[in-house]
Amino acid sequence: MAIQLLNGIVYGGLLYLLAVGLVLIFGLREVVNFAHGALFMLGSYIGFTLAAAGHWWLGLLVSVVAMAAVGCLLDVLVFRSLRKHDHIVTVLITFGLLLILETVVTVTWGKAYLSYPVPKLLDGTVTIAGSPFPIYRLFIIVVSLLVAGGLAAWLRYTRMGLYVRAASTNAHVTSIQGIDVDRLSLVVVGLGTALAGLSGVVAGPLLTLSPTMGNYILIDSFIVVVIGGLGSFAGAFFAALLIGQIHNLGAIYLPWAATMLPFLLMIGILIWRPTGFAGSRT
Amino acid sequence: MTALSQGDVPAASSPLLKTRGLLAMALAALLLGVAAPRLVSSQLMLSLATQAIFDALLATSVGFLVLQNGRVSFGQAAFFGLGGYAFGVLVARGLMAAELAVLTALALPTLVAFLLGLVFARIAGVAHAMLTLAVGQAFYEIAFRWRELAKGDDGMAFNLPPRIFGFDSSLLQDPSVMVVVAWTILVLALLGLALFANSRMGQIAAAVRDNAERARFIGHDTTIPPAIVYAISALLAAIAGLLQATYNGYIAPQMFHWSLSGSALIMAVVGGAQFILGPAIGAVCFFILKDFAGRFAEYWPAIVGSVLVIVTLVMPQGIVGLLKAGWFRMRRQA
Amino acid sequence: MTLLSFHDVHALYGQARILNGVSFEIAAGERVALVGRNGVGKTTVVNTLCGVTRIERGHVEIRGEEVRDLRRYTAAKNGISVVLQGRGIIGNLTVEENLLLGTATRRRGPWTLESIKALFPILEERKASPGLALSGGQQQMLAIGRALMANPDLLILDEPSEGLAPVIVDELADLLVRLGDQGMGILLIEQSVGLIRRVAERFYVLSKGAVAASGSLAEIQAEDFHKHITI
Amino acid sequence: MSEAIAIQGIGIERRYGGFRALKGVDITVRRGEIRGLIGPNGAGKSTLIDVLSGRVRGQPGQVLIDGRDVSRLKPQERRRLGLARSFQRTNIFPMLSVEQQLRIASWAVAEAGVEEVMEELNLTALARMPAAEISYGDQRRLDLALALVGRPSVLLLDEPAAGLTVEESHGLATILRDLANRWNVTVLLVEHDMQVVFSICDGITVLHLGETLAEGNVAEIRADQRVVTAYLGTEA
Amino acid sequence: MFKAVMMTGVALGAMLSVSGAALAADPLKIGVATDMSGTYASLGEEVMRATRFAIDEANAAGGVDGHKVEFKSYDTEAKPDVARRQVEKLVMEGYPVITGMIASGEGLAIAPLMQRWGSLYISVVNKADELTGANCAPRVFRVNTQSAMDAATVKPWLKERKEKKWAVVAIDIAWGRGSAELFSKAVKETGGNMVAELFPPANTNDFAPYIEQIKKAGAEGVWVVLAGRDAVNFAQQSKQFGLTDAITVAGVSFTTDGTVKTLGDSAKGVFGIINYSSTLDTPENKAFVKAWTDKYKVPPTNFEGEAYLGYQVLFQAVKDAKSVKTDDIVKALPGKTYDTIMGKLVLRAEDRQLLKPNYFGIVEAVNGELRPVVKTTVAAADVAPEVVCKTK
Repeated sequence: MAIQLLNGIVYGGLLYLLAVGLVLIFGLREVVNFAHGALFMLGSYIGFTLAAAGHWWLGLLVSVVAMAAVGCLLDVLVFRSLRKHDHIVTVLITFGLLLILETVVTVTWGKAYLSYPVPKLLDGTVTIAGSPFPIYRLFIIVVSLLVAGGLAAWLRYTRMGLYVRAASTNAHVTSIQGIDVDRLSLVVVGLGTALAGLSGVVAGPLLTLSPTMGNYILIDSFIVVVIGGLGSFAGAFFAALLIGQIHNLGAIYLPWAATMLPFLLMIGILIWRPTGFAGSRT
Repeated sequence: MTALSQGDVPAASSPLLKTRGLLAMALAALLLGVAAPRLVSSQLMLSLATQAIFDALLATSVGFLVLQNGRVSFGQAAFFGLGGYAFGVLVARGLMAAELAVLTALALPTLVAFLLGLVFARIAGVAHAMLTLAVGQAFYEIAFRWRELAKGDDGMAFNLPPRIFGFDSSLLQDPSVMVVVAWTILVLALLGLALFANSRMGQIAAAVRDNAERARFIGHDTTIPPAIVYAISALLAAIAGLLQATYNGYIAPQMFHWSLSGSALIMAVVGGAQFILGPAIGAVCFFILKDFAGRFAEYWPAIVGSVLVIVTLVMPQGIVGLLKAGWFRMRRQA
Repeated sequence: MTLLSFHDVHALYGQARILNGVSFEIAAGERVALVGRNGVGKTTVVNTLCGVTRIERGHVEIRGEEVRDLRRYTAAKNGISVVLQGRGIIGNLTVEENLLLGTATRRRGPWTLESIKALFPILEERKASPGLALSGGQQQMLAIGRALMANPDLLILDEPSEGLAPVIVDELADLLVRLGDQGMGILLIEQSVGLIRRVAERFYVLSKGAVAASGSLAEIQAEDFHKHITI
Repeated sequence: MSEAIAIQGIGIERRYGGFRALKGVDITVRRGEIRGLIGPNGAGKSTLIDVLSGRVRGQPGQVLIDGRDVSRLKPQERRRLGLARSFQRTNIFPMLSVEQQLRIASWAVAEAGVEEVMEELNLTALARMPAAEISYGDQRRLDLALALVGRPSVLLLDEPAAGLTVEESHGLATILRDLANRWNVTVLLVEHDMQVVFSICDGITVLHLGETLAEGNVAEIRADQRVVTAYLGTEA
Repeated sequence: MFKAVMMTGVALGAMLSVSGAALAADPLKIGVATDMSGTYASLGEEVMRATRFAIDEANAAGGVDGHKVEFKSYDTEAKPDVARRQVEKLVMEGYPVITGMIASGEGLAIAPLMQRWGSLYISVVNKADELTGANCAPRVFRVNTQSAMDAATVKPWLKERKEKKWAVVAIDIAWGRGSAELFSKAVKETGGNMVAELFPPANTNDFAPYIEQIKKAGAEGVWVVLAGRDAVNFAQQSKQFGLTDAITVAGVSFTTDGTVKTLGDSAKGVFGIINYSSTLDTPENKAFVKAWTDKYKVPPTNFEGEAYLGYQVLFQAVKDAKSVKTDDIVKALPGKTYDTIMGKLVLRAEDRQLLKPNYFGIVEAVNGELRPVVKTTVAAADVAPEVVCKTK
């Protein structure tokens, strides 16, 4: 049981890393980013190139930096000009980006499945509750907790974090206080995309790389974001852990319904509280 | 994501074309449809046209929800699939006469949508999109995994009974016949939607979309009219699903999949979801685009993606929106 | 010194022209009111200053220099704090966090967290509550407090009396007069005669997107003052 | 006298979070009367209108129309019983044309009367314009027209003159007085424009901090020292 | 982009070496509808590689019986409705010999239409038994190994094994469920018992809950019915959990060359059913592998072998028919013996399934590279499925 709960946290942690990027981007830009899964995928491939050559940690670093740059580019070139458009139009555009990114990766890396090595440092297992548990999975938990903690601290205790929270709720009022929300969102979208890159590399040794890999996790991340209450950081964290557990426990105790449970949970929560459980965005 | 069209020149709201004009246009379109197989000799063209019309029906059903209720659905395939599956399963099992199966396949999704509409209509924006997505995926999962129903993920081929409504059913799998049937249905559907939009119920629904609170304060119930719009929209999707299942003699879980819902939404928005005709036009354009891009093998997604990005940036109001703006500009200059 | 001036500003909102050649100016230590009915473009003046509404013709000067590319943050960065209509409290931030937002421009001056809390003791009392939990009057104090945190040279208030009990309006009037005396420019956009009479030394009457009259109360009243503002 | 009472609120309370917007207010409007409801911003005037019209529930509190308890009825049901209202912030159907929305409004209560209302409120020329594209003043009159369709028996008006020029306010007052007489409409009017209030109201209720401060006819209210200090100031 | 244009057009090699006679004859036009962007895009890529190889080879030899070979390909996205549309297009654009679909659902969707369109379909990947069984349709042929043949391969292997407690992890689709059922039956018949039967949904990201359950059940061996992404995910994660080292791991479609290449060391020691292997020791295969390796630098994979097999069968049928008309090819195809890279094989007339041997192997290092190596061969006659098909 302890192992099962841990596994739930692993998957939940991974979902959180992706979902929080979506939340960051949605908060500042009000963009429902369908390309986020493709960015995750791109990050994973970038990291792979170095990891396969034995430089796992360098791959992680390069992927995060490269994806941050991609994010900044996206913000300036695409999201900034989408501000005045309807949500649905931005969804369509990010969907177009998704298709383009998939093709770019297909052309660059091919369609064959690729798999990441586990970094040497984290290879092997430790015994937990009498059975072996991969060290790498603990690493994923640590990374997601570090990101969650770091992000929470950044948001709560720094000036910029305050601005981000303020702008996510009301960009107009925030900018009236003299804060350049465009510049802020450059950082935030960059950060969100970098987190997609980070999760891409971190997920690498668990998941198979393929140009469509992002699609299989994107829907789960959307569920997390919506259940957590669009734009809520804490909500996303708890929703991710919840969905992680539901995936694991569902697979064991309700296998026939496992894939539907997250959807049913979302339907239930949205009908009960249309704004998700972290409640309102003003 | 609620109301696409807020702040635009309203299209559906200004008194629509007079009913007589509508009827004349519909009649002309119908005649054109009947003549088409005689004018076009290529079976391939006819078959592609048939499938483009199925897409057009589905896109119209999504667009109608945006137009009348201001709600974006990511799960319209649920009703498309339900229509196809109900018909396929009933016919394959011989559970009831084909005619009755047709009625059931149309009534079931309509009813489900009406009930869902009672609850979903009050939820807007991204949450609504995710809710509908969830419903669609729940149906997909059921179809995908319930092998006893229709062979799960493999999908199920089925034979039509020899005659449906007295007609030789094999004709329904002949593109030169099906294209006329589908076209006729599309034209009648569009006509029906235009008439509905002009009807009391349609106008009340439009009022609820515009301002649900005020609609209550002028004395209207605000639950039933949007739910009826859901039902009509689902009926259209079900017709499309039923036609496709009949034409292909095959049903598969992909009929429920969110990627189909997503494509339908793309078609609707690209065509111009704030116009009754927009989604159908968008569907045809999207169909042609995808068909064209298909020549470039695995590179087609990038082509479709690039066109999508450019088109939505250049004309956020969709093709029809752009045409209309152009038309007004021309008239103003003239 | 002239802090802010509009020169024949025309602005469009969608297809409709909202500002039709507005000109006014305000200098340090001056207390000026911009009055007029709903829909005459008072709030559009704020929106134009904040880059929400695009200028079609004319220009805006801050400290005598023309500012071409007005953005939402431009005013604040130039020492002009705006208290928005409806107050613009960020509901899920605490009272203290809302106040800290005011320091984004990092201008130094007499107003700090301590001095604001001394001015409005209720904000100290409720510093950890979310902004939304405050009553209307308290939110107004918070909004003004936040604006002061930026230590502005010019304070613009859009309909500050809305939702305030008369007693509090009195206090607000006293405060604004005091601030003006300390050298801060005050631009009051108001309908409530009670407040503007007590605060403003000079008036601009806005009608149909343009300044219809200006001057002291006496000068204005000589003209068609009552045609344009409430009561 | 109960049959002469058009609308009555009894012991109406309402809180928002910890804030008590209404602290047990009683209000009575007699048939055919135009009653002004005044008071400083935040006094609870709009909240009272909201409770009477069913936008929010009283907690507790009772609303009677023609002696019938409608406290549990939805807004649309109250409207069909003849209780109509307008809004402080223009609340119309932006994408529908003027005539279309009035017609839709008429279906719920009476089949006719659209032309009549358009005529009375000078909207006929704008019939085919989408509401979003007409001017602010026209939108205010459209808001009022939406409430007037079908000749309601009770009309709750929340600052109908807000944002109108003096001439417009004056015209509006005339129309209101006239229609109330001819159509026998009972009106509860929230308004800051004292010229409007004083010129057309038969009686005035003053709210202050969620409680009734004073009640009486125009002269009584203008003379009431408490009202002058709390609200009217020099206006009295 | 240039590459794409070439691919959809005429094979380049053909243009350089066709003789005058071949030009005079009608070309053999093949429509390849395969997954290029969906779940099975990497399998689709393998099919395309085999297609190009086989057609270049044929054209370089002057065509098939003098007929130049041309092909056109469209993406099916592994979706039945898209497959239907693309196949219809191929047929109507004059490419009536259809092959290449990956998902069984695609094959099943278009199979009934072949008669109507006057085309023919040769399955090289679809595994569902129904395609040539319960739902068999005229003009539909299969050269690859169907599920029933894989199942029949299990029993001889199980008899040799000492593990008695088995678990099965099968993808929750028709193929997975069906295979798992047949496996359980085989285990019981050979005196073992099933301790866990798990059915993860398609495209599962995290297999941890399933791995934990296998461990908890105390299985000595696990039978894996997963393909593509799922297979790699499972193999990788079970290696990390130490499962692969602790118990016997075997499966169907699991130890394909593609999977092994992706997995690297994680695949070492895994058993599996092999439908085709480049290590098969026949002269024809050796020649094929050499030519292939010369061209692509790596040996052909399981699916590349089976797809190539399809072209071998087709080309010989065209030679026999002395015609590229589909009616003639359809008549010529069934009931004949074909010379192939897997030896002499019969395309059974009753259900139009190619009867071929099947193999059981293990992943081992060959010349320093990991590859599935055949250990047990089960003769074609022993795995031949029952004839269910009724239509001719």
